[in-house]
Amino acid sequence: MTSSTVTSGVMEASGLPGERPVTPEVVREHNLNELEYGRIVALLGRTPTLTELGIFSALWSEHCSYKHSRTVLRTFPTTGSQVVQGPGENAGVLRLPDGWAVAFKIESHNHPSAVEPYQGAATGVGGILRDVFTMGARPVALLNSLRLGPLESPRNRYLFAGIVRGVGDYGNCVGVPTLGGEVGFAPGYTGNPLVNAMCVGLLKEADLIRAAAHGVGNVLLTVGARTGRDGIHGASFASEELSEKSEARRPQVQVGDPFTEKLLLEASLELITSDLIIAIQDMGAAGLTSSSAEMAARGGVGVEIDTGLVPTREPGMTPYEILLSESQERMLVVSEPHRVAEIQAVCAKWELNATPIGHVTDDGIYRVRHHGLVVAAIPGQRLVDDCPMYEPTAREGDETKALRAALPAAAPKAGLQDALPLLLDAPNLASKRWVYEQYDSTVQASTVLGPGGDAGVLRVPGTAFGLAVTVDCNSRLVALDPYEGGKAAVAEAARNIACVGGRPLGITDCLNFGNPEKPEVYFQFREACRGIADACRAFDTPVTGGNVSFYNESPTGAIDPTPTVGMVGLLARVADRVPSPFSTPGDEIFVLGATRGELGGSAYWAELRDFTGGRPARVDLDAERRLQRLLVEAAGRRLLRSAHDCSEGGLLVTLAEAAIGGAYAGDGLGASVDLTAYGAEVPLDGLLFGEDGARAVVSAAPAEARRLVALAREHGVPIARVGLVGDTGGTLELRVAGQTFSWGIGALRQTYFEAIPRRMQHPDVDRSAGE
Amino acid sequence: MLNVAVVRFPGSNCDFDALRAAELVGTNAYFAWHRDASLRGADIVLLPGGFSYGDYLRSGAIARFSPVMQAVQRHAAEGGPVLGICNGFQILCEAHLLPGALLRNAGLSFVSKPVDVVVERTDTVFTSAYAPGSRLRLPVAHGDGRFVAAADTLRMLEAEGRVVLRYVAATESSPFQPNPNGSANHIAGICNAAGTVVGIMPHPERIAEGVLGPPDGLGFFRSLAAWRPRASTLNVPSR
Amino acid sequence: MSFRVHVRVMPREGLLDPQGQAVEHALGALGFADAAEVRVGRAIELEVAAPTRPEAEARVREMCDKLLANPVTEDYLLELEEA
Amino acid sequence: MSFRVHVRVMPREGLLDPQGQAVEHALGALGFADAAEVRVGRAIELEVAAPTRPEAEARVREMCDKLLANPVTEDYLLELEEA
Ligand SMILES: Nc1ncnc2c1ncn2[C@@H]1O[C@H](COP(=O)(O)OP(=O)(O)O)[C@@H](O)[C@H]1O
Ligand SMILES: [Mg+2]
Repeated sequence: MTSSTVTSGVMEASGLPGERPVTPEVVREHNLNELEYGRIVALLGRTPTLTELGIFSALWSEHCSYKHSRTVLRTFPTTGSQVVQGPGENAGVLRLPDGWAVAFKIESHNHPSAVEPYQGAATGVGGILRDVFTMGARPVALLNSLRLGPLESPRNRYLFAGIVRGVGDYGNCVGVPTLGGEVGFAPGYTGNPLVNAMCVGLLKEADLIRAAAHGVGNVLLTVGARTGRDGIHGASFASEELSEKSEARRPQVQVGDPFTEKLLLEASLELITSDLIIAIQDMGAAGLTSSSAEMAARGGVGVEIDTGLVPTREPGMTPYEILLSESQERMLVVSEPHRVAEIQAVCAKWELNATPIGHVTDDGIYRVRHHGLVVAAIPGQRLVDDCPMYEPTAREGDETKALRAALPAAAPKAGLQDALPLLLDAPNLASKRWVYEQYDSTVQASTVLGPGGDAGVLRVPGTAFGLAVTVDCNSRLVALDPYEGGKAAVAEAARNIACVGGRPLGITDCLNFGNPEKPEVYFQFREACRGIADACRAFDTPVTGGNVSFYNESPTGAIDPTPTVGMVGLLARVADRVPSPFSTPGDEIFVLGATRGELGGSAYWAELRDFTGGRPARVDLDAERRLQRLLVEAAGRRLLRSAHDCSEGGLLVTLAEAAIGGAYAGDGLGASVDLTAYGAEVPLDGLLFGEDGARAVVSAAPAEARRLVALAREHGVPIARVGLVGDTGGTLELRVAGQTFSWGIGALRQTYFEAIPRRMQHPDVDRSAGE
Repeated sequence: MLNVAVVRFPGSNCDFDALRAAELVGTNAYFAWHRDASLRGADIVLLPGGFSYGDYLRSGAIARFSPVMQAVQRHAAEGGPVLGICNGFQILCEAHLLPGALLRNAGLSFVSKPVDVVVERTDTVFTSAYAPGSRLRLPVAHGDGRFVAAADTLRMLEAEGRVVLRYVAATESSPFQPNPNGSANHIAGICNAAGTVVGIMPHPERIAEGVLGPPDGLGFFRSLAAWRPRASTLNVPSR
Repeated sequence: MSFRVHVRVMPREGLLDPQGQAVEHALGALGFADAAEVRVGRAIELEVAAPTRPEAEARVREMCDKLLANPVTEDYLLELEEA
Repeated sequence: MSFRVHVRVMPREGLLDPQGQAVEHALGALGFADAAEVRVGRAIELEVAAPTRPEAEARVREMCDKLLANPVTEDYLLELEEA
């Protein structure tokens, strides 16, 4: 059998001459199991052609079908008066004042970044930008969440350097400021780094456009870069001509071209705001196939495209390759036929091609021709919807249970005096200035608070309000207790937003896990999602979209479960924003919230007692919500001069970070703090390093202190005055349990800001070592 | 009202920022497209930051040849003021409207942060609103900001007082490297002999409004708004 | 003995080379329509000490594989001359 | 006739070449202490159509002078082969 021409009316399709026949082996190579393949044959009433098999394998992949996650994702709260667009589109959209709306989304690019850190990370940023501007929104902020193996390994340093450079170069060139992010290091990410990129865009609600094809006879156009053979995963069997030698040379790596992206951005927004098009979608994962099939399914129509019309970078590309290519910087657009010339004119202005490649049909069939020959004909809705869904067994691993019940065995490496500098030198806690200095954070001239604080804040020109953005996840907590860890990720994000004065509005999530077919991984996934859902309900921050990344495993095992939460918040008046470092000598320092001294899963145990275990603090959602409301109201009344939430590292690290000052302050202010009364009943290590939630360290002008205390009481938030902000170049002085500690601010700053650069002095040295 | 043309190349990304800052000080600011042969009667030209033509090959190398740059060359030759910011500075050097070149930062990484600069020359079209010796804190964001020039060119620039901005440490005791990119003589910006063409690496347009922080950059725009063309050229379209 | 080595590190065939495209486009606009297939890579020059030419070459290949070229996205070419 | 041209654009001698220094340092750290005088520039490959070799070379020189190299900071070198 060299080709399969099957007669079944509208669903007739034939293979290309000479292409590989569809055998059980070929089916397996496409990652389709027997159940799935059986369903395909039943649905078509015949054997699929090779092209069709490629299409199914793409759309029924985990990435496109969410087959292992959909049942769990359905439990997320997704509605609320602020929601304009929930999950299901390229990005979620929330309502803002004055007719404005915010579109935002997060996505992973983990595997490509493991193979080629620079291009992998860069194209990750490119993809998420497109997801946002296809909604008609202008990207105004980027964030990124990174996870790597420890920096002691040269390979990890190489990956870290390449990833950061890739993230930076792409966003810098397109001209979107990076306003925040996070970086974490743990052994589980060696060989499997995580790169999650988030984009936030602004639009007028009236300009929102959705990616649904309509109107029989309307035209499909590709816009942007030509299609090459990039990133056609597992496509080795697609073409018989392919020799082993050429296979070895075939680049699997997608190369990003941020310059073309910038043109695509401007052209797309111009097409959308001038009402020239009906729908637009980025050709992301699984390229043309998924964009065309999903747009058709959303509109409940059929489409017919001819891959022979798609502009390619190389001659002789097969329909299989054209459909599955993941070449970057491409869009699929639907328009009325009489608009095509105008669309082409707009694109030409931006130096881009727009090429008609097909049209909308009324028979509901997803039909692909190649120079006329029908190579695929599949019922469109079923192609998108009929992938089997799985709900694997979930069982908590015994190891996790044991770890949670355990206590550290080793004595602390250092006493309290040395513990603080040791913690500030730990890459997980140290300043990430080395990272965010490589990202343009001020382009667009709207950055009110850049990276380095609790959340980024931007103004919207012509309005009074502002947006706060953050991305957070403490994977150590999720690993030890997925449910509480999921809650904690949302709580920390909301706390960060509230600290700068923003009211949390909604989230997007990037769920990075191992192989879901392993019961202990699926347990982590299900429980973390339950935690996220409960927290989002409590805070009224619906989930507007997100991304699932499974199979993050390397020979040494699965990654720590990492459900990253990206959150957007609203400041009614952007001028009320609150920075995180202390700002004025003589201000009074307060701790908001109660401390029980929960050391389970703490950085202190990990860094000073070599122990990653214990039971993480239970997240008190009610206390978190009260704290958030207090912070937002206090900011609005201008009662706060600084606010910094307590998270990894605990109270002492939070105090130290506030005292150290911002990344570009000449010097920090220091502080003198007395915790004798505040923590009388709590063991010293728990008081200083416990990671209880629902806490923040704030400072206020002495004249405002009384009002702040009263407001905290009103909100039912414990408040304790613990000290005074010091003078430039001073010390951090701490009195507690009858002892006095003192640290020079200059030395703490040095430790905190130089920890990562010191380790990254020669980052590019060896890309292979330690593999 | 002064006409201020903000040139947009494909890949410009500080175009809106420059336009907004120019509008803020009450000028009639508008975009000129890279394919335009005319500046539509511009009194002043701004070349904004970004990655013109992707900054492929060398920053500014391709932009220099765009049609609009022929018009900018004429405008400059006739004594018309031009301010190049970041990528605009790189383009001015490539176009030989300013001497020297901007090479990859000495640290080899893109650098985005606030820097402290001192205004050394205040009789240019773009710095007249500052007091001599003013210290400003302005953001930089660039990968290619290391100013280099032949030794005699550098000497000439210094001798003629053509260094407009120079990186300095915030305080005498500041632990920070004042120079973010390894520029020769800590040069952050220079001008032509007449003080009409100015190129700077920092971004004053990003810090020209109080809501974003102390508006140290506003003076560049106040200066240009206060500039008056010679009577003979006032409101005579250049082409 | 000492050798002067020229290494050319070029983007792999089939891989998108946006820089090459931009340069080709710019050359065309400048009236150099006779230039085609432009690709842009890195040129690295170095001196290496080795007893023989083959040993020098082997040594530089090792440098390329380990550091100078990225095997996932780049190919390289060597030229040696006695210094 | 068609020629395949290799252009090497290198930083002017005497000019600080931080990239070359970084590579040299990295090579040293990897145990390649035998590498010295490392400099990093750009390699450009293109095809040019011209009736004769000298004409092709003249044409590419023009491209270099105008666009491919910056005379303030860079020197270039050509190699042509018949394509
Ligand atoms: N990858 C990154 N990209 C941009 N900014 C980052 C990155 N990592 C950290 N930052 C900045 O540093 C700040 C502090 O980081 P972190 O200590 O993780 O914050 P928090 O614990 O408040 O979430 C972040 O809020 C962010 O502004
Ligand atoms: Mg925080």
